[in-house]
Amino acid sequence: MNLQVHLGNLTLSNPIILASGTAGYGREIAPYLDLDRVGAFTLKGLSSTPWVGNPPPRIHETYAGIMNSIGLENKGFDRFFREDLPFLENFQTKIIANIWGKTIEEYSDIAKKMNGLERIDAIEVNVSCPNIEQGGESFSSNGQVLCQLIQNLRQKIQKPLIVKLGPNTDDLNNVLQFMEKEGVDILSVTNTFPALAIDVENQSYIFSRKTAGLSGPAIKPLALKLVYDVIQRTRLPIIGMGGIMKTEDALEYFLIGAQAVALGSVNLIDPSAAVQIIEGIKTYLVQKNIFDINDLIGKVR
Amino acid sequence: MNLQVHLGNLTLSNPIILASGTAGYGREIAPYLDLDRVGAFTLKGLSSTPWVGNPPPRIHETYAGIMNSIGLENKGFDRFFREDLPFLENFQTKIIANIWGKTIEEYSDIAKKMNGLERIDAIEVNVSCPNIEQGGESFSSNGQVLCQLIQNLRQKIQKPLIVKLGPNTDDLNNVLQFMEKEGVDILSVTNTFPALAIDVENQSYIFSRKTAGLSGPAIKPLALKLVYDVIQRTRLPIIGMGGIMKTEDALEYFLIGAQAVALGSVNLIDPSAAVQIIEGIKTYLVQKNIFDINDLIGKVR
Amino acid sequence: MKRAKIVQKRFLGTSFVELWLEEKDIAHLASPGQFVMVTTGSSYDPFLKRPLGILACQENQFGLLFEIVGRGTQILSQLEIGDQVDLLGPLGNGFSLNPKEALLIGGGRGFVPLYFLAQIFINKKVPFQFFFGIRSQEEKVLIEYLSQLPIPLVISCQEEFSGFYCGTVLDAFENWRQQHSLSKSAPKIYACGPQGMFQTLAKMDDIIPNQIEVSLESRMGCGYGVCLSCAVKKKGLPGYFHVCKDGPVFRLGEIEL
Amino acid sequence: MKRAKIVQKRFLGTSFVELWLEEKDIAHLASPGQFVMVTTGSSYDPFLKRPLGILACQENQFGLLFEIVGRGTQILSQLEIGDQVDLLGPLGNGFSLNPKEALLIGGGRGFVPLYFLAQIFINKKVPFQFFFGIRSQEEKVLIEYLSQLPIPLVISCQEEFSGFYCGTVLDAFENWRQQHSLSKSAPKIYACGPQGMFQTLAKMDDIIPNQIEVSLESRMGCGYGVCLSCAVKKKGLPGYFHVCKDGPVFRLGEIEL
Ligand SMILES: Cc1cc2nc3c(=O)[nH]c(=O)nc-3n(C[C@H](O)[C@H](O)[C@H](O)COP(=O)(O)OP(=O)(O)OC[C@H]3O[C@@H](n4cnc5c(N)ncnc54)[C@H](O)[C@@H]3O)c2cc1C
Ligand SMILES: Cc1cc2nc3c(=O)[nH]c(=O)nc-3n(C[C@H](O)[C@H](O)[C@H](O)COP(=O)(O)OP(=O)(O)OC[C@H]3O[C@@H](n4cnc5c(N)ncnc54)[C@H](O)[C@@H]3O)c2cc1C
Ligand SMILES: Cc1cc2nc3c(=O)[nH]c(=O)nc-3n(C[C@H](O)[C@H](O)[C@H](O)COP(=O)(O)O)c2cc1C
Ligand SMILES: Cc1cc2nc3c(=O)[nH]c(=O)nc-3n(C[C@H](O)[C@H](O)[C@H](O)COP(=O)(O)O)c2cc1C
Ligand code: FES
Ligand code: FES
Repeated sequence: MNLQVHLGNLTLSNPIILASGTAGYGREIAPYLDLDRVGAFTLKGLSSTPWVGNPPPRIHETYAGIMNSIGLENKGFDRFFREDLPFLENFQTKIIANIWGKTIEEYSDIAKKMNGLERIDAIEVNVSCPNIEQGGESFSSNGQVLCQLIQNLRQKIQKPLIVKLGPNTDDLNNVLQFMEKEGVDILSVTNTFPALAIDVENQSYIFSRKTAGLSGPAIKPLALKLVYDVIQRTRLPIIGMGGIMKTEDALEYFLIGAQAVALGSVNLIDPSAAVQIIEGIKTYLVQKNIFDINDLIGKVR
Repeated sequence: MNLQVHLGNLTLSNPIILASGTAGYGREIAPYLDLDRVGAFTLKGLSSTPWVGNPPPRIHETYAGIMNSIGLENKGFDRFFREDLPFLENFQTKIIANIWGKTIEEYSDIAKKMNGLERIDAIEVNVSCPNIEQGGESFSSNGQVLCQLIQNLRQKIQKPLIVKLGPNTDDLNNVLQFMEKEGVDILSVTNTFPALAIDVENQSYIFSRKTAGLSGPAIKPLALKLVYDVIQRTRLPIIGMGGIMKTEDALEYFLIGAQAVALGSVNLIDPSAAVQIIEGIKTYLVQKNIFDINDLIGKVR
Repeated sequence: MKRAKIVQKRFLGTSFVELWLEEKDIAHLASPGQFVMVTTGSSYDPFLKRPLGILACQENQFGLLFEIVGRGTQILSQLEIGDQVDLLGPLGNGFSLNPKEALLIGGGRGFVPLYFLAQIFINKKVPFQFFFGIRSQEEKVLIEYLSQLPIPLVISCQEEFSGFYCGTVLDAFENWRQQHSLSKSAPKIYACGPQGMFQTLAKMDDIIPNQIEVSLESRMGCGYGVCLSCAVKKKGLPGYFHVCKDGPVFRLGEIEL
Repeated sequence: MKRAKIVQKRFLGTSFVELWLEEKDIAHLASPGQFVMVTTGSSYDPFLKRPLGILACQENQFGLLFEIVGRGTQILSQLEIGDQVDLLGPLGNGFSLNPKEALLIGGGRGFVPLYFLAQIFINKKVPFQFFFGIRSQEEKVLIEYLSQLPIPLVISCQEEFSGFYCGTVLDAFENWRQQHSLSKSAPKIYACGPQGMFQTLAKMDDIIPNQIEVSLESRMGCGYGVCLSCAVKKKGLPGYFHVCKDGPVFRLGEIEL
């Protein structure tokens, strides 16, 4: 049976990836999951310098979902380099660095640093981050700025470049065209959905920043639709994600054409979910008499 | 205690409305719920002539949500007039007619008919309908067409005019401005979210039209965000809806500024939910020492 | 909405469960072919209630018998005696109850409404024959279950195993028809089973689809007529019936399968 | 992930539940102050696991004791003996276990990790005093529960009712301090309770917040350090600790309340 997939020049031993922000920097989840079993492991989003993130509460449970407002807290490149990178040298699994910045310059900076690390196999750019030069709106809310950012990063990054889109990308068609032209290698779809929650007891917003990102099972049918929409408009390979809990959820993404999928929120409630899903996919392929997972990808047209 | 709310020139005895498509034409839900207890009752979407709707399956369960592809099946105005209107004469509750068409002309037609009925208190225009003159895209996916439609209908409708938006309204800011200028009375936000589901067993789309509309608890944090976004941009009164299951959900909508809320999917699993929610709101107001529900509306800024 | 307490529970094999619930109104009003919508719990995942046919009624109690096929029925199978469930019902239109003579044809879990019907016919002394087919030995428990009723049973199984006719229930029915000359006023046929069974039945010789009553399954949102989810195509006419309101019992001739 | 079977269950009054679960590893490894993340069922609504402190361990079993405050704990309270739950643990860093002398201060359900600690101290023959405060008579069941241990207890209740000191647990503690001259090597203080209790404690006279160990609650996504939800502000430093990894036991002086 073949589970190997090629996303442009990035080859994964199987198409199950751990999504950024839901598996730490590796050490935290390693006691529960053999990292070499997954196709790739995405690091929690890193910026060049440490970032403290948002005040609590940072998480709120909704019907079959969670809203998070972690605010991109991270230890910064240097501490990652010292504290976590050595641990990651023990594994063969592909490692994707997820990066962000508050300015194009900050993005460039972390991109260059990550690009220089041998252990990092690909770089995923989170573009759903507040752009302080544009008054705090997300980079993805302005197609032109987004294209600028991507062009800039492509020059700095020789490793496979993954752009991670959110649900409200401005001017999506043009941005997709631009990315193909500039040589972006892979797209990740999708980041969390902007959402709101009110504390009715205290008559206030739950989160200090009012809105927060919705993820988990609740969003699956919406994320799947988004991935589908993007697939219709580009030939770039896609890592699909959003609400995957079980084998069947992952299969839905493959069937509409995602070359790989990432697991996010499910890791919070079951750190070994990835292995069960990989095993579930094997069982399904056997049942359906399919030898190569690539024959499944995009089968539903 | 006062639960009466005024949405422009439409006055409701309480701010709980039954959403279109989830309570039939009244007779179906009446055995389970005293229609005079709710602030208003919205009829299943009607067109001028009968419409058969989509082939089955028409409903699919997702994590804490449902996708529906009813395809706007309805008996048409004439049968409604004969079979259901007489029954509705037995009630005092406000009745909102939900209307749609495949062309502006079809919309006009049903609008005029509904406008002529004394028992109908307001007319809600569902603009998330396929526009056959524009190749089947929804009316709300083209801001200009949408404005045209609204202008046309405003001329035909003397009753309070409600426009029901979906999550992907094109050019929202301009459309909102236009609606204020044209004298739209109320907005309903939101219709279902476009979503996708795959049958992994049969390797096919679940629905014959591929996509279908997601509703229910899963969408609540997204719908609340959408209502919030619209409230920031208009002074029109708003009927908020999306995923309301319990009193607390309704209160979230009031607190961010919705003047009324509508219950949709919850009616499917509990036809008397509205009464429990109304009672729950009363209890909450007593606890919080609030005499008038209007003092709650928009309290969280 | 009604609240009923589970007063009896029993597994039949590993994939069928019989539950008895206490709810006076349903127990007194229900008629064979009608169903209830049962919640799967207080969570919103799964969200919808599940339609289940009524198996029998006794005093203030009614029975359900279901197959565990997915998440909802799995959760229902974990209910215990003493637990309470929310439900709506009795819903839909049942079978006609006054034939001169009747033939009941049930496939798998489709025997549930026919079991109820058979009890009524026993009481009313309507002569009838019950054809019951199972796919495999695993469903043998259903045969044992059905054998509790003092009725003439013709059993078939699609897997070969001792004692029973080997084939589909319609094969068995056809076989029986050839051996018995039907009375002049041909007996009324009632059927419930998988889609394929209805399709084959409609095409059999000497069958008048409009005289056959069938009980359909379909995906349901509400079960009481508001959501229009449960569409089944009308035969020879534009548009759809709605299984929960117009059915679940239809004449075989009026629906497109 | 671990799977544990419920082997004992008991309601304390109407809003507290004691559960005993069989899971060898947790029972053998857990230390006072550590916690487990427990699923509320197989549904995704509610979605997250719930953090609960470990009450005690015995052979292959460990105990939990929780207050029913919302949906998750409501569901957990419905678990029955024989049911299985998925969980992660033992998680976090517990209390230091080798003081010369100790004072334990618990408010409401906050007594749980201290109960475990007290048992260890009894075994290790560490002298200690246990201060326990409840808000109202309804929590009296907890006093009875705690009285099972052969320990010196000072009880307080914010509602007046016979026999106990009337006031907060810190009032009772202050009162006791004034009556007893503390030994030269002042006893180590361990505390667990609501936020307000910690805030007051930090401001009391002759208290060195950095020598007090407190066990915090916070909203948790994962409980094992990946999601960064459980942030609590560092005192005098930029940034946050993470309760699940850096705690839940902290020195009172290092956190902003
Ligand atoms: C009027 C009526 C009466 C019924 N009476 C009985 C009964 O007495 N005993 C009994 O065992 N079952 C009965 N059923 C069927 C029963 O409702 C379904 O098996 C049940 O809803 C499945 O729920 P689930 O969550 O376990 O399965 P799901 O996880 O929802 O689905 C499991 C599988 O069944 C398919 N499926 C689900 N619902 C339906 C449906 N309504 N129609 C066709 N395919 C479906 C799904 O696609 C999937 O492949 C009846 C159905 C109707 C409409
Ligand atoms: C390390 C740790 C150990 C704990 N040990 C125990 C224990 O031994 N016994 C016990 O009874 N409880 C303990 N708790 C608290 C327990 O986790 C919560 O009471 C529980 O998660 C609430 O879940 P729910 O679904 O019932 O409530 P929800 O419906 O989630 O919430 C009910 C109310 O509590 C608030 N809330 C929810 N979670 C938290 C939280 N983590 N912190 C503050 N407020 C919250 C909500 O805003 C709401 O007002 C512990 C918490 C932590 C972090
Ligand atoms: C707690 C949490 C933290 C996250 N942090 C990041 C992050 O640092 N960078 C990023 O690109 N996405 C981040 N995400 C988004 C996830 O990677 C993923 O895109 C999203 O959660 C949707 O997938 P899911 O529904 O499976 O969780 C985070 C999500 C969660 C729940
Ligand atoms: C089965 C079903 C049928 C619906 N039919 C209509 C309709 O005819 N017209 C309309 O404007 N909205 C229709 N809706 C949308 C609802 O009125 C409501 O806007 C949406 O379901 C969101 O609310 P909810 O999450 O509470 O269900 C329908 C929704 C459902 C679930
Ligand atoms: S199931 Fe809703 S109308 Fe039949
Ligand atoms: S709860 Fe996830 S990091 Fe602490």
